[in-house]
Amino acid sequence: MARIGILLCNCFGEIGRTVDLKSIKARLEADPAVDSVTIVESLCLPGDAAGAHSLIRERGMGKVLIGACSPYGKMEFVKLGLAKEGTDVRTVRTVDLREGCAWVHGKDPEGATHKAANQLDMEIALLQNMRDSKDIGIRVQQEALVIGAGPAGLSAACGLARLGFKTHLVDRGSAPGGLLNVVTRTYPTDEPGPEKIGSLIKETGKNPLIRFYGKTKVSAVKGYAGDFKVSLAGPVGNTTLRVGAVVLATGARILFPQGLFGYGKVKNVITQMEMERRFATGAIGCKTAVFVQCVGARNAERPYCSTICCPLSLKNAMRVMDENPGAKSYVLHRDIMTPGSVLEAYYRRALQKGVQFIRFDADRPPEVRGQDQVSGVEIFDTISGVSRSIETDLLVLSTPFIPDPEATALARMLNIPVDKYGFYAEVYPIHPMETRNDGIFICGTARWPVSSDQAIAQGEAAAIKAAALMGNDTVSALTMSRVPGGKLGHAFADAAACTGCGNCVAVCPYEACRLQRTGNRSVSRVIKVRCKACGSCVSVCPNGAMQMPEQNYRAVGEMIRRAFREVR
Amino acid sequence: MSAERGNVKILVFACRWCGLIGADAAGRKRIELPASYRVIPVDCAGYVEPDAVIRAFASGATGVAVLGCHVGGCRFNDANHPALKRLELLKTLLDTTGIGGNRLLLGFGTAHESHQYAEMILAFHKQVEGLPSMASWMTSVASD
Amino acid sequence: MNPEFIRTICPYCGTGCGLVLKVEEGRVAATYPDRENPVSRGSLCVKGWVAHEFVDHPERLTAPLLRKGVRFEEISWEEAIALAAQKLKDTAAKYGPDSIGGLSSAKCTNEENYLFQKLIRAAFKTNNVDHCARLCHAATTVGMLQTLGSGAMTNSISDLAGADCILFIGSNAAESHPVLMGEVYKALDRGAKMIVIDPRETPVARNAHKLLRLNPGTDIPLLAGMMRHIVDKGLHKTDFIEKRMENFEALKTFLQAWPVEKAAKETGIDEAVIREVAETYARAEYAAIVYCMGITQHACGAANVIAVCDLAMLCGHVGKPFSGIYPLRGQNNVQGACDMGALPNLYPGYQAVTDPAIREKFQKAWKADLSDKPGRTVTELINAAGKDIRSLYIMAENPCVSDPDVNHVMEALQRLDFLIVQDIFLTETAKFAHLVLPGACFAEKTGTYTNTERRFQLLHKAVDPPGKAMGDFEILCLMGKALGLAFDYNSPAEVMSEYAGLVPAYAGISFDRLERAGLQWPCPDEKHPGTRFLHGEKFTRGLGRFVVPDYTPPMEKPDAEYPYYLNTGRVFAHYHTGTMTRRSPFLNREIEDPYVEIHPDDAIALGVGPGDWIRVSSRRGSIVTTARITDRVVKGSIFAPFHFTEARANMLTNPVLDPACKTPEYKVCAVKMEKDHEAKAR
Amino acid sequence: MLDQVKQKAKEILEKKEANGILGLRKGPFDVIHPHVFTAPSELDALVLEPKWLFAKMARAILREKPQVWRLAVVVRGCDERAIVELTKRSQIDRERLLTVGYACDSNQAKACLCSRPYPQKLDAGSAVEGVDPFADERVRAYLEGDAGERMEKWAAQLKRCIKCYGCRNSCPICICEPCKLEDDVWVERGVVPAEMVSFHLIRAFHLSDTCVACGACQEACPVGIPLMTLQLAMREALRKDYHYEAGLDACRKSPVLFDFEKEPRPGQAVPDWVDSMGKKP
Repeated sequence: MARIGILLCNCFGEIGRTVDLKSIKARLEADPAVDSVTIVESLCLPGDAAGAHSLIRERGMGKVLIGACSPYGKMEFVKLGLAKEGTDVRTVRTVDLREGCAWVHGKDPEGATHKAANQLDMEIALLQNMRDSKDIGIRVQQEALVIGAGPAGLSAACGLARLGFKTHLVDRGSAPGGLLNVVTRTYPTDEPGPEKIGSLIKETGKNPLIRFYGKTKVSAVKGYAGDFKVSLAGPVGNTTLRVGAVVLATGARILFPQGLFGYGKVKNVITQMEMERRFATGAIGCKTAVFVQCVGARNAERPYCSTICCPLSLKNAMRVMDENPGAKSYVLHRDIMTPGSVLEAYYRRALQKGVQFIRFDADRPPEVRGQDQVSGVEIFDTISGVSRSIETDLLVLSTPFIPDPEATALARMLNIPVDKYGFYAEVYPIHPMETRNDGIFICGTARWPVSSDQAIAQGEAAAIKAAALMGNDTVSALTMSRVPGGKLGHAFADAAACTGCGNCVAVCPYEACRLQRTGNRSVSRVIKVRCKACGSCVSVCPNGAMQMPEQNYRAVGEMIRRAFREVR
Repeated sequence: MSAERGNVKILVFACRWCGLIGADAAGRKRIELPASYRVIPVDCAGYVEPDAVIRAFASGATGVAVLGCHVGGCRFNDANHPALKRLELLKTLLDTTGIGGNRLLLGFGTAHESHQYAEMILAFHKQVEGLPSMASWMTSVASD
Repeated sequence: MNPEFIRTICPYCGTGCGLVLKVEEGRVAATYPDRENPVSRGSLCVKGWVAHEFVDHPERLTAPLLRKGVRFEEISWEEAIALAAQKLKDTAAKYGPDSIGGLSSAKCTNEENYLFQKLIRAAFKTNNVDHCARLCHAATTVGMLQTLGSGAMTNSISDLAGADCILFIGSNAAESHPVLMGEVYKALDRGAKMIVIDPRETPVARNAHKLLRLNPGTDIPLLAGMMRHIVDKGLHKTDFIEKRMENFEALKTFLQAWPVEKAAKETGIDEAVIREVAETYARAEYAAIVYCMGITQHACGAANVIAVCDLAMLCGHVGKPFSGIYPLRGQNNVQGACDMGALPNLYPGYQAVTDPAIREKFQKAWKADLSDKPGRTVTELINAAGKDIRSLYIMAENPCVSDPDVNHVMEALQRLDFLIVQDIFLTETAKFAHLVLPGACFAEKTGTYTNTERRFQLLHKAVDPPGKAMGDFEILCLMGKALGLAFDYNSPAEVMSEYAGLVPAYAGISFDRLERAGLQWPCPDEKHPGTRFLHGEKFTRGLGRFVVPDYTPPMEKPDAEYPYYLNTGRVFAHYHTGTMTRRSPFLNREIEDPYVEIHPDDAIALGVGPGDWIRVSSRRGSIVTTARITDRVVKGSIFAPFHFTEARANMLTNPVLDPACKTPEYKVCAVKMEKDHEAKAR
Repeated sequence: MLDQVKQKAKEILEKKEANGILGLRKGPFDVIHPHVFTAPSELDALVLEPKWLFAKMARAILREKPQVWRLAVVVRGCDERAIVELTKRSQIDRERLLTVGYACDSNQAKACLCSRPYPQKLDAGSAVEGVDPFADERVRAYLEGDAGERMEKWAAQLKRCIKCYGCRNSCPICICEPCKLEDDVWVERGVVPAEMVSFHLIRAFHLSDTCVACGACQEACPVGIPLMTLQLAMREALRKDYHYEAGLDACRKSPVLFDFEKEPRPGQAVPDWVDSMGKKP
């Protein structure tokens, strides 16, 4: 067995001042498993790495143990240095002698020394027993699937296509465009919706790498990052694809305010979408338009702000005034949400244009007058503190985005979590486009209500992420991890020992364990790509059949035994 | 019945996303702690096998601490939930046998700051100090 | 095809636990505890649980083997039997009957033992038949015959549960008779006091209220001191002594020589403790003494036993339930082998060969002319091998591992004209044989074992012996016929009825009464329910007799050259010479390597760490073994299990014999140790 | 009751619902042993006593028989629960196994301190009231009182262990091969009493969420260690925290295998941080 070389860093006395490195050197060299112990002044200065590497090579150290500062100190850096020099850092382990011993036990040199010796001794046991996980490479399919052809989906698809990946764009509607198809004018530029994404739609038509599937739904997704097997059900029948990455741009629905503010009973009480359709069919004649914000939003049931309704109302309020000279627009709001310089300027423009803003309280909402036809609203203005009554012949309700049940069902199929409202949840704030399930990316309103511009931006972001995955034609299972420096390894089930109890299958947070029937019994199998090396399966395996080779139970057991022993 | 005083041996399983960071920070701040504990870094509290905790007690540890992330904040998609459940069940067993669940410290999301880590170790050290000796459970130790 | 389930008895220690063997396609697939067995009541020790593992071991002997130079050749049974008979006849003719010797076996059934001793005695007119009881409980037989009149355990195992005070002397029952400890713990849970006298802190000792770690071989001083204190305090049962005992004065005078102070000095145990223990034992209403090899395997073993008996009788703790004296039999049928007269001085049922009337009875029954002079014991047979003893017939014994100073044994065996070994494996002893006869193991025979509480228990044949191997019963019948004896028995049951007719104490015992619960002898007639405890109305010898134990200190004491005491014994996972357990994967994994227990201080002095290989040597030999560092042995003495053929503790032991019973002093000898560096490479 | 069982078994064989009935049989020399009855005529030899758990044996039989072969097992409450646990661990294919359940009498229940002395599917006899183990003073003696004393009490018991592995061998649920108790990483080999902390706690904890409280371990223990008492508190904790009891529902796996979303603690909020010493961060 490869013998272990040990480097002890004195850190210019920071360690040696408290920890008696010489006595530790003497003690450790008595261990037959140890090749040599070398005390150095530093490891992190220019040239140190080269020195250490040449030492390692000339002594022919099979495995290297470094006693220096904590992993959060310079160690990662030192390892990088060694790697550059050509040392195989997978067999290099480090022990924290500075933060963990010298500094935290500064007043107890003896205790610190004993602890340091034990910690090194434990790590020796680990090095002796550690095995390497067999890594596997997955052929990455050089095609991508984008679900949803709204602004986000379109930009994702185009983004991928521009990067040279064949992209399958699926939508349940017959044509691409999504909600923007019905928006004749978009804020803040007032350019018509279809035009805004027109270029993207054109591109999807032109670019041979993009294939659009209209009136099509995803019926099944199997496999894992780099190699998903997707089945589509569409007018042309069922298709199956193999793709490397999946981008979810399934969008959202807009709340239907049934029963609110007389909607459905009283004529001319409409939603923003109906408003857009009216614009589309031509100008709408009305003397006064009253917009009510936050209908069914920012309440107990839906505490969130849908972010687009305020600009939307500004836009339509101004448009009413443009198209009907002399007409008035009122926006009844709880707070006007126009973040960013552009939207704030847009708000000022509306003010100058004479759009009137009246703030009301959630517990004193406006009341609608009129039996079959809306005639006006009563509203208590919280700013002036007086009740006002406004004559109007059009009442527009701003309702929020809500998750699309179909999208939520899709999430369940793909084993990705949704937040408490039903929008797709990112795996971690610092990985906004990624999901728990590697190779599946999210963007647009499906993950959070956003404006079309943001949706487009996110679509491109998702495209880049997907491209990064598909960038190389094989990916190693070991790098399939968000853990910096790759994951520890991946779990390995010893088929001979496995009793097939299924504990690992139940506990695995990534559905990486599967029970496989072999003859008259079933044994566990690990899908290496999915495994993130959290070790849950190891700790529930009743007889140690499931192991993490890099830190297997023999190693841990021996570490525990050595934790407090007198190092002879 | 003698107490563990002077025989405190604490084995710390520290999740590298939480406990280990705390340990590191405590060191940087030069907080002085009793040198009565040893640390085994793990990638996730979910990796800590109850059997390993038991093995630690069998090998002479008088206290075991498992330091993991917030229950909601596991880097491994809530792998620390079942870990917590298991270890709490183990506490029950330790209590049954009189060894005492209070020899097993569970710190999930409570040791990622230097002072928190220091407080934890210190308080646990004191707590273990006061516990009755486990000598009678050690097969290798003579009883009389 | 459904498996069969066969009830039988465990082949290991003398407790006699009940097994149920699961038999599938003619092989024993598993062992279950027998819930109906009155002794073990559905539990077993680790050896019992895997008792089936060695049965179909590939190394089992499957055909008679004849030595050709250095190798063995398979021969037919006809040849083998004819040859064996011829060789023995020749030897007898050439050197006289007493040049033949036989070692019977405590592993074989009562019937086989009866046949074996009958064969030797009737065919050759010699009493040179003995077995390994000589190495364990001969001292008991001798000692207890003098004091009580019977060498058997006075009470039943179940009685232990009712005792108020249990005194263990030199017994590590927790490892060598594990299941029996259950009864002891029942007593403890009832509040009984448990006192252990042992130099070593054995697993038994760890459960004791008091542990007396006396200097090796100083049992008599300790017991004397206790008795002295009891008499001084007037705690002895006067009425009992008057009514049932004799020779009390002699004991009293003897005790004058042993004031407690002196005892304390000799034994190294605190006076107060001796006094306390003595009183606890004397004051208890029911008190039992459990003893084992720690008492018997000494140069003064018989005297030790006598001292134990004296103590028990002094306090009247004999002849009633829940009390008495428990010499724990080591082998599953060592009791039976003694009962069946596999002893050089006794016929079946402890009837002296020197008694003309008795010899007359046996001559008539066996239609043969029998020798009147006691034969040689195991140790004497071996010593005389190649000299007065020219041919030896060994049935299922392994002196090359079990006897003291095995180097000497091996030389002796090589000097023999003809050596027949009958066994189930090619044991260390069999390797020296001229003729090897393949016998059968416990699972392959019908018959009876008698456990340590005198209980006849029934074995049922579960499977056939491997290959051409044959049941020892059948082999003996063939041998008998070949030697011109009327050995035409159809079944062991017939043999039993024969000896039941010759021994009054077994008169009422027959196979059909033994199913399930068995019977404890004495059982004088068919109606008799068996005897739970002996010496109830009167002692077997009439009056109980106080005998004066004469104390001889250990023959070999540590000195400058050999500074450590060596103590030998058993471990829980292995059994005797390891013939069976070392071939049982489960047990052998539990303890793979030989080891000695060394005190931490000594270890440091020697620079030896746990698991290091060390060389242990005595004046007789040396072994290489591993070190276990533990404070269960006292500083200056070490403990070595004797199961390991690669490191036979009996290479070291001292062959000095107790003059009275010829039992060797296994428990004490002087050794030295050094770290073994070349062995480290292994 | 015996006749009811025989009747039911007979029907099963005649209706060909199963190819064999696993039960106890009074064999030659009155040895009572497990037996697979394949012909109704055999069933006269069927007996119910003594208590014998078949779960493990049923598993072995089903494994060696062809897939089409079906087995019916004569079970008491604990045995049925054991079978459920093995089914959960995909050791037994429930499609191929049916049970003939019969109730234990009150004496048996008392002897086992059994809280459910009857199977859920009761075919013979009438269920009797269960026993509350915690009411028994022999149990309470080991669960109540000062921790230090309790530690000594248990030590005194476990010190008696002769490492016969009987507790494991007789457990209807221990099926691991190899077993951690034989592995020197976990339990030092070759010493008695068996390493007390590791041997007994590992054994006990492996059964924490699986033990069906049949008491087989305790019955097999030669030195009378109250092994079942070790499990009771953990069983109770699971019942309290998660309304979970081993051996009742083959479709519900142990709650300790899942996060708080899938297996919440009814009536208890999920803590966002944990400090078992009770101090806030």
